[in-house]
Amino acid sequence: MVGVTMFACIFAFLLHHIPHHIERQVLCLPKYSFKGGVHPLHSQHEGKLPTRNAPIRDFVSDSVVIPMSMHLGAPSKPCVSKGDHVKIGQLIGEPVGGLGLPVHASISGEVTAVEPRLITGAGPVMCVCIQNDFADEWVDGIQGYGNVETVDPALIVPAIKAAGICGMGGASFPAHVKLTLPEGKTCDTIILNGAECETFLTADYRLMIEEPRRVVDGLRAEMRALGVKRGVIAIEDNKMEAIESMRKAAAGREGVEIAVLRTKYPQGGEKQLIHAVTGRQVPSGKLPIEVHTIVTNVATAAAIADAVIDGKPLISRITTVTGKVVNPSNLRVRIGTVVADMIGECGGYSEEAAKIVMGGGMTGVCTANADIPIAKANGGIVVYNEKDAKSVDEEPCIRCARCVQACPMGLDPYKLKHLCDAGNLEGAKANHVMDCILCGCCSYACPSRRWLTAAFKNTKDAIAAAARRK
Amino acid sequence: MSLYMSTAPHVRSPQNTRSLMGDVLIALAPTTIAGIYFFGVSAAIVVALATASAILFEYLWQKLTHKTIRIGDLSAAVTGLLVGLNLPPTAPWWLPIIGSGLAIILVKQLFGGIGDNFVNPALAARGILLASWPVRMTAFVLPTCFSGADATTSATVLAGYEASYMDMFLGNIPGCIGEVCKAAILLGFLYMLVRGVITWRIPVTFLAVVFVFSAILGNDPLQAILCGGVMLGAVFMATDYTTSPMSAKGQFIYAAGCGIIVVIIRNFCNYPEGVTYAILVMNIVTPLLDKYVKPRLYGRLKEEKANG
Amino acid sequence: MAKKEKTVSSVFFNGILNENPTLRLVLGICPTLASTTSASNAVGMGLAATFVLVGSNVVISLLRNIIPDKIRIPAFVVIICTFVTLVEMLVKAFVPALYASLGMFIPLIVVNCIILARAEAFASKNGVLLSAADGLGMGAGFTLAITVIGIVRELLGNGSVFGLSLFGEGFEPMLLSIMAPGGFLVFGLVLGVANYFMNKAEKKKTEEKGVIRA
Amino acid sequence: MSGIAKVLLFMVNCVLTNNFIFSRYLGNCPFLGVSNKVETATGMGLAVTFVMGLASLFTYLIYTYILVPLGLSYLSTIVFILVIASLVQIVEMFIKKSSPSLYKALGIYLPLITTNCAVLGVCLLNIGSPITIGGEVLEFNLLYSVLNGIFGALGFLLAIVLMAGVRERLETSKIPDCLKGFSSSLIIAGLMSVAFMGFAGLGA
Repeated sequence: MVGVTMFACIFAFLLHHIPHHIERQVLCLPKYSFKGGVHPLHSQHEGKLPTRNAPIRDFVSDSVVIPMSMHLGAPSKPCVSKGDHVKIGQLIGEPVGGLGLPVHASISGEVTAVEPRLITGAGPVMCVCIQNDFADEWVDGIQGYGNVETVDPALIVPAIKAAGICGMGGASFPAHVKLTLPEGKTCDTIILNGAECETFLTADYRLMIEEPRRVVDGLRAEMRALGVKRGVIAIEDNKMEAIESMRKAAAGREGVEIAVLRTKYPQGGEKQLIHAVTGRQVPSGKLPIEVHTIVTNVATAAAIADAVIDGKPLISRITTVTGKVVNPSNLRVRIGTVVADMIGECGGYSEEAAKIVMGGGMTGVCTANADIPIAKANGGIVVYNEKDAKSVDEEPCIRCARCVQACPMGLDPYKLKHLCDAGNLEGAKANHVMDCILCGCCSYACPSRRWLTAAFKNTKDAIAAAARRK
Repeated sequence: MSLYMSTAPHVRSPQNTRSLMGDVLIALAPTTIAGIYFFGVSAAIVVALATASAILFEYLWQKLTHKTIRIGDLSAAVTGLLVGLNLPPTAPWWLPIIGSGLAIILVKQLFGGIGDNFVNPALAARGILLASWPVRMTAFVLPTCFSGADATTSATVLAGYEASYMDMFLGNIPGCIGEVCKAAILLGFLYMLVRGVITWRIPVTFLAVVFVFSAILGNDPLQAILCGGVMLGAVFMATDYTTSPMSAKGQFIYAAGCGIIVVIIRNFCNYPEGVTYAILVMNIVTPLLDKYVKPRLYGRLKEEKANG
Repeated sequence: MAKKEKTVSSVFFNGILNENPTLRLVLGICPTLASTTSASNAVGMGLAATFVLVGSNVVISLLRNIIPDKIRIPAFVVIICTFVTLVEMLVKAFVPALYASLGMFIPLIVVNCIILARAEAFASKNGVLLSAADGLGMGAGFTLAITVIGIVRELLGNGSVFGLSLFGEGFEPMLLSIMAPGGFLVFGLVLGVANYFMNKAEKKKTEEKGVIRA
Repeated sequence: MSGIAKVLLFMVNCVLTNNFIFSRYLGNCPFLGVSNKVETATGMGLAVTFVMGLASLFTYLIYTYILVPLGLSYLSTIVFILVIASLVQIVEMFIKKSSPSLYKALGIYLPLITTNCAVLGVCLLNIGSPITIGGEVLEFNLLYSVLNGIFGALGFLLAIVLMAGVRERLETSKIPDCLKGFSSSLIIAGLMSVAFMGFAGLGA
């Protein structure tokens, strides 16, 4: 009798603590997914709890610092100077080169400086600083096409370009370039990335719940621009509210469907997403268009809808501010808002900040201070305390194979790490280091706390630099 | 305000080497307790000596060679405990000490310490002990269960002792301290599965192959997996991270190889039991499996087909 | 640095210490493993190999100007083989117990790399006296090294040295030591210990040199 | 026991139980010297297999039909080594002419084989004492001599490839300085030999 009770207790305890990998295997129906991956911060609901139910809140700061380089491509050329008065939506940076994008004023007021400033992950970049006059005056001539279903498809991409839209999920690739098919390529599916698999971030989630129509309109605009018949909005299965909301908004829209993805990081990685939704694999070193697919973020789609319907340029975005702040929130901020102002809006630090990361826990970039501005692709700010920020010492690899099982690209991270540490660029290349998507799964999973992703990033940079020198 | 700067990722899994090894120790607890229950104080002494000396050897080696002292990662404790569980309860005091010494110094530290040994330390030590002191290593007795009775020498099930399936499952049979109680081993297996310490692949494949291959050769398949050290080996030894393959496919091949060799040794070789040697042989094959059996690379399907 | 003048004694001690064929050059692994199951076997193998080494070195040194360069290797092999056959017959006739325990490893002295290596590297380039000293030194180095290994293995595996029991009745020998794996393990460990001391000595030497230069 | 079963048992015995490296101490120089990389180890192993098969064939024929009738069996060592040396030469020339690609793969290993004691060893074993297979005493005849050569060499191939795999894996390990090189290789070989002891009695 005692034995039976003991067993029952043990089983009850175990059941209570069933980890995700078994739960997924045993309890879940098959859903769209990919091989590998991890469940970061699973026991803490991916760190999303504090902001999951925080509605989007508008925040307009006293001043903004608008970098001229917020997209992949040559920095734009400032076309205003100190002392000028600008209105919202006014062009302040002209596009340069093939991947160039225009930059617009996000508030109205006086230009206080045009000078180099530090921004996330890069050295000083030319920035236009504007002091807000709170007149909230839009520039003249803002004119949209009213409806995405009736607009002439040929006008859509130029409108997107004029609005200065780049990928808002983090990659910051100019959207109009993505939506221009290269010679001889065809596209049959556009996927909207609403997976938001990154830890801590809930900006896309709130967007899909509160403004689903913008997202669907954006998708339709993209589909019509390219004449694509199938549009898929892909959302992870832990975001049921968003799925419901998007389903409602998509009802009756031509060719739009919702794909429910298994919750797993990096489900929102472009290559993983394409594989999960279409079953196709993007060949190594190629772009998604190779497999007739284009992936854009849901926030990008919403911005596209604004550009096409109202003719509004990209001047604001939704950003999650969370971690050790008093009041974690999802803020709709103007592009160029300074991090410190946003943290202030969220009630300030709740503990002494030891690390501020732009982006989520898996791929975010550290900042040296809180005086840097929000760019078009920054979806989150996470503040860490001393305990969580402290970097840990590497221990010897115990060959537990967790990195191999976690790698969504099918690489051998443990082996690559040895090669990278030895500075063997050729060996690393031969073991496909260039295929690494720097998702961080291996580093996350490693029980010896080895800096795998960091080593791969350095090696990839070194190989790319060597290739440029040639 | 001075901020830490580091590259992504900024969050790490709660599992670390110490927690994993700690979980293995917890998973081994039922097995150890069952062994002590069946074989009495002498078994407790063997297990304690093996564990303590393994930790001591690791500490001394790292101290003498001026290396970081890593006994805190508990891997030495796991190795020592496994050495102890793989000994017969009648082992004299020096046998577990020599075993742990060989496991820690010869097999593990001489190749660079944790993660660098290419065969399972506990098993290699057992293999050496078995070859060196064959009589001592096979001096098995019937369980006494603290009844106060004198231990009666007996052969194991594989060497002719008759026992019911229930006795074999619960552990009421002669054998090594840790291998007799299958119920306890399965409990430990379940715990490790739930805690995500190991996957099911190696143990399940190992046991399934032994079951099927034994049946093909006309042995009693249920007895084949319930007697000897197969279950202890499949759950706790073959799953050793450092010496088992990395990829899922490699793990299946490795486990199947272990199973086949166990049955071959039991049926055709001099030794009545071959789990130790089977796992050691497959440990040696592991580097080749890691080299040639790899996970499929994303996005390289077409290219490989075109080239191949 | 100018090369030191070769003398008979320097050549002899070179074979024992700096270029010990077993512990420094790691040649002739098979006979080392096979003959070290006991100290006396090791001495027997060592003496047999020394005999062949000295004999072949002397003869090759004598004939070094006669043998054409192109066929020198086959010629060396034939000379070595002659001595090996001689040793084989001698051992068979006078020490049958040793012959039984070493078995085919006596004829296999032919392919012991030490002997061919010394013929090629030393005897074919030096005079008779030096070659004899080299053979003797190399042989002594080989014999010493394998005797040490033999003593360790016999001590562990049988509790005795040269057949003399050391630990008495209570000692339970570690049988593995005189089995096949034991050979590899003990040889590897002895080699490691030798390396440890040699590395230490070399480090000291270079440090001293550094002091002098400074 | 049927002939085929006996041959099969003999093969398994040659490869696993009486492995040249792990239980006979033959061929250790190339085993330790040419086992840095799996690819080169495979090349060496294949070259040895080729030569050992041929050498077993020729030396057995010469011994049985020339040396024994003439009463010259005491010359076996010298005759065998000459046969092996010339065989290696001929094989080298033959491969060079007939298959340049094979020569490229095996060429560099061939000269080394002359001093591989496994080759001379197998020839001496073939004229030596009988062995037990499947409970029956077996005198070496032509078939078993050649099989002994080929499968003994395949055992060598297995050992050297496994060794190379382990050594490649240990390249990044933190082996103490004084054990680097031959010393650690010997300890690896020792532990591998322990593992192979499990096959003791297989086929006997």
